[in-house]
Amino acid sequence: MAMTDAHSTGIGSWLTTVDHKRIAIMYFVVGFAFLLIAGVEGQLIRLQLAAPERSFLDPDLYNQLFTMHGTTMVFFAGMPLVVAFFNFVVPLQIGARDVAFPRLNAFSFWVFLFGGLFLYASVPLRVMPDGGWFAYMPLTNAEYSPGPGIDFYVLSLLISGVGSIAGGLNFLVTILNMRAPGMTFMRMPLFTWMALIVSALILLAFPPFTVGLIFMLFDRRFGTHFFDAAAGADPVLWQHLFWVFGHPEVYILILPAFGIVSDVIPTFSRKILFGYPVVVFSGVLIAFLGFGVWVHHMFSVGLGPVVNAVFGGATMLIAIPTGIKIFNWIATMWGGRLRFRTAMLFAVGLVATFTIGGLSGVMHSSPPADLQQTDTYFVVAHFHYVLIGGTVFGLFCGFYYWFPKATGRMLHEGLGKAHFWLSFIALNVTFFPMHFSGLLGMPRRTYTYAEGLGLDVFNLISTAGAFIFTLSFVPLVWNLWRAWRRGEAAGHNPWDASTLEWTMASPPPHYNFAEIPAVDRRDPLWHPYIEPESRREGDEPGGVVPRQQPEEPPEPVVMPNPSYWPLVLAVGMLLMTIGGLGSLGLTLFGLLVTAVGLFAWAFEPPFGGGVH
Amino acid sequence: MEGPTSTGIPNRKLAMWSFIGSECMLFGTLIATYMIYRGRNLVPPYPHDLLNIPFITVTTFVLLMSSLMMVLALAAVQRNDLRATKLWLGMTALFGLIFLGGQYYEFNHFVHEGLPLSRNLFSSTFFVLTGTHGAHVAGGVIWLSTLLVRAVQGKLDARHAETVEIAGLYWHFVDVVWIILFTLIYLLV
Amino acid sequence: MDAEPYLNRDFPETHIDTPLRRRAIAALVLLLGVLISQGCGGEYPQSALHPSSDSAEILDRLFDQIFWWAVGVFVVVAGMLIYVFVRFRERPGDARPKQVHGHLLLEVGWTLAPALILVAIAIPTIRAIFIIDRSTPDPEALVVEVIGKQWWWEFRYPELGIVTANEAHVPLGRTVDLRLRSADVMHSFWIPRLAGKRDLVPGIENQLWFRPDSVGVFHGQCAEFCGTAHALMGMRVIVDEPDDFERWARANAAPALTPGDAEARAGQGVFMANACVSCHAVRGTQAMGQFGPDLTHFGSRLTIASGVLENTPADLARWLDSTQHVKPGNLMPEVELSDAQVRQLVAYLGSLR
Amino acid sequence: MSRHSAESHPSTRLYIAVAVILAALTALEVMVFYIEALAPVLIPILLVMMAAKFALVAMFFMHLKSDGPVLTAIFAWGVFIATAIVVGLMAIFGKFGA
Repeated sequence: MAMTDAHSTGIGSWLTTVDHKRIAIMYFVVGFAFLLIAGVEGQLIRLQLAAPERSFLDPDLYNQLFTMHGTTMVFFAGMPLVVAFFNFVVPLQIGARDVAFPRLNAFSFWVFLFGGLFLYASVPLRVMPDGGWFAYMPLTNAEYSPGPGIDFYVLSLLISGVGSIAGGLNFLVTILNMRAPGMTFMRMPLFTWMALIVSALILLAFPPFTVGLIFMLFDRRFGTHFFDAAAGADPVLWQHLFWVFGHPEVYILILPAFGIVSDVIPTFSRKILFGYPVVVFSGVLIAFLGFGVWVHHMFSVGLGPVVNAVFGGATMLIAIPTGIKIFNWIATMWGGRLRFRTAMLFAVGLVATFTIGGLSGVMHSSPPADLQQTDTYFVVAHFHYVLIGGTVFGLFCGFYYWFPKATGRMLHEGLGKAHFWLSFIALNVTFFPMHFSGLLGMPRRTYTYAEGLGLDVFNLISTAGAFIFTLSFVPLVWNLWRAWRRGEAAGHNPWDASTLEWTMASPPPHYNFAEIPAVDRRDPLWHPYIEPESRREGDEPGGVVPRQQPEEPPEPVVMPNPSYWPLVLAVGMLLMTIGGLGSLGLTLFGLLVTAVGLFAWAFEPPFGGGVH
Repeated sequence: MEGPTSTGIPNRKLAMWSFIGSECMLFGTLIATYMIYRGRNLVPPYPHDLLNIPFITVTTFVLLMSSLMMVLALAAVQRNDLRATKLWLGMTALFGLIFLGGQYYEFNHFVHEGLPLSRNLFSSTFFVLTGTHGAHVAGGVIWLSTLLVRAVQGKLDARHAETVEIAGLYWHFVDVVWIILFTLIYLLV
Repeated sequence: MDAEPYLNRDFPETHIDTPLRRRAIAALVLLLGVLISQGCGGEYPQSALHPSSDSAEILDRLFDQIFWWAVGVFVVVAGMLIYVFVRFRERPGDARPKQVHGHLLLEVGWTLAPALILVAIAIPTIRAIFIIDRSTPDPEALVVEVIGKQWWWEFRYPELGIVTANEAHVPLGRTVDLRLRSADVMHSFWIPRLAGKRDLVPGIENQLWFRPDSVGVFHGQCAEFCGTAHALMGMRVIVDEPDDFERWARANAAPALTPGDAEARAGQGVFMANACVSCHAVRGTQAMGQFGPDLTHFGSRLTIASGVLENTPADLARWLDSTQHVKPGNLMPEVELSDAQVRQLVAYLGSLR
Repeated sequence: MSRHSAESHPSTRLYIAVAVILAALTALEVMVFYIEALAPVLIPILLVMMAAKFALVAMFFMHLKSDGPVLTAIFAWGVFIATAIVVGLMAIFGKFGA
């Protein structure tokens, strides 16, 4: 019964799947759709700003668009795409058959999806939130934002936050507990390492945001006074809670990209990662410091010289581990045999553009200098260099790298390179001029700007760049279509890479590993190439590493059962969320559904049926 | 598939501890808010007008003792003593219920004394902080009750000791949080 | 879509990247040239790079220092990257490269070097923080209260008894000590050429100071998103010669002038008979509304509606006619007025010099 | 660590001892609260006792003492970051001194 489930491809099999690879595909498809939607929103913003004093968008619509653009990119495009890679790659890299909690994994996906759909339900209803993704109080309280728009923001982020925390929990346990025999921490691939760090970040960063959102919801709905200056509260507290979460969130988005690049650069340089332990620990350090720098988003609030000096200093410290990573990547390439496949181009593109974003970051780590930069287009330039030049390039890098593994088909190199160069040019054409427009006096979140401020040319160039961005998706989509129609077969290890996911067929069988591999070194697939003198202590020179997985499992494999209950649970939470807009009855009904789903889940046998 | 794990710690137990780590941040943020706003309340009633320390000491004691019941239940199930398991699980849930009853009484009393949720800064921070804790206790009581039902049905024995242990971890954590709240809210007014 | 036929061809793997890269580099160089030539010339009334006060000068000098460090680091990194690309590109027949695990000295080096650069940045930073982030030490400073409101600025001079909106006059060479408050949501006060930003936070009084070093009209605007008309929450700070400032202060401390000509007098009647008075104050008349800008000396201002329009009779008529069109979302209701009434109001408001 | 050693399980006595200490500490906390003379040092005394109770429950009831370093590390990490955020926020809001 369950055996057929594992192989069937009907709609029911997708609704009940607990296979991390299928969940990864769903995360990817939905995240990519949201990326496109948010990209269109960004394109509309650029159209409005192409020239001064345009009236293409009215101010309310503009404010809604930039709110939706930011919120969607961070929570419904960036994070799910990151999690898609966690899902697909991590179990394969550590030699596991699935994640630690397959049903919880499905649940995470469904609540994320429902959170996104709920947010976008505000579009046809024409009540999109308009307080910015940062939603500063008191502008977002019931007095200044009376409609339901902000409630859509609050509730959708609350529900999708539940999915994020569940996902963080899942991957933390998966990586700590599900590693193949011999896969010690210091033998884990870098992407897995960064996934581990990011999981911990998610677990620690989301609760403060959840609490802030609950305060906001209560202030709006139940008349509490968490951010009410008239009652003695300080609305700045919202900013603290938001950025205590918001800054680690930046690292949640960037560290996985660092991890991807740290796996890709060695592969296409044919050289093991330079300074592996240093790269790992610099990632840990970045994550740790990430909790101590949130005030650098608030230097203009007026918290006093001591607070600003402390947080400015802490922020500068982050430049050190970040720089270490960049130098180690360059050192990895140094002396290598560089193959400029598309994935490698995106990896190198990341190193170049992230450096620019990092350096402008250093510029506003200095609180006085930041007073001229914060809330201007200079900052917009900075974080787009970081989030596109870093996160998005990293994700594309991973996409081109693991696509053959996931689908069994090769992508076309020419189209891939066209995609890279178009997006690389677009990034720089769109966002480089914003450094100038920002410093010359253009604040963020303004739907228009006056003539005569000298900002016209920069904005026009930025808008032109945005068009190139849109164009850059043409070769990507073309490439996907082409791969689907007539992509060449990928084989087990098309890039001659060094980690475990390349030991099996592409796409991997649903049980991943016919035989759980034993690992006795880093880069196990390369050990014949690694000269004895560069082997590390503990590496056995003649150690046996399975080069290729057998066709069929020699012993029966027990796989987790598919289940409807994660979906039911998520539906229950969605109903509660919708009820949060003002229907207590619906909330209670949703609670009931959630409870039913939870009990049924708890008493359903997770394993047993699916023997392969 | 639940074979030996890399760390030797069962998956679910590791997950519960990680969740508890995450919950530290949740309560930490709530506590930080309460502490920041302490003494900033502008509208009466004020904390010292209402907080009844002898009463809350009693319910605190009850919750502390429920933690003892919980470890005894775990010890019982580990040695497959089902009678004791049922007894101690039942006692734990009962003590949890008594604590919740005390909290219900306290909230009700406050509202009657003119402190509904939306009254002032104190009511906002107090009710949301202690209410979040109370919701955790309520969830724990439901969880323990299902375990109790399983035990009565005879479906809970030493093989399920891990399940009881994980519920226990959650329960003790909720207790630990109350240890902090009791001191910070009631004794440091 | 016109890229399609071009992309439709099946390229051999290395075909596309060389010419395209060269073109890309050429485009970038061209772009940089345009940008730099743009950034250095021209008129930028709201620029952070053209400081006109001691305070803005400190920020600009600090930015310059950090900027050049950043450029230096970028040149090093980019140089290494380019060298690596050219030198270590795989060529047919290459053997596997020598595998290197790491190099302690190098790691220490590229940890210490950035750390030293950061120290070089941190020292002037901290020095600047303890100048900028404190209240002004100058006891002679001119105190101006700034109250941010959706979506305009109120300026009060407690020592001089002046209340005005969206335009503050200050004397050349004297420190200005701003006390910033908000009447509703978060705003941020930003006159780039005079000072860095400082937020206006409900329930808190913030401070900001600067001593202007040249005469002129300086543009600024709200820099913290504050709702619908956030983009149109502009302001001007006019730095006068001390004598001119004295004259302005004397005139603005006085109650409103009684209009001389008949049209303006009629306009006063319209003003007093309509909803205007419930929001606007004209000192010396029965108009004492507090919600909107004080109009006592409206005629002496340069702009209307916090910098949206020039203060000309034609623009003022436009504003009175269709406020919601000129500044969508603003809180001044559109009052039904006949053309004649608009003309009279324009005359009246223009006479309030 | 025999699981079948019936009633007088050694751990049972340990648990009861811990519970007695917890109860005593709670009583002590409330007493201290009512003793006027201790008012100036009330805060540190209460915080120390709170931390002691916290540690007792975590170490013995939650078995961190015997369960090994991984779980302790995970928990300690959460407690550390949370405490740092609480203290940091309180400091920013001027809750210490001033």
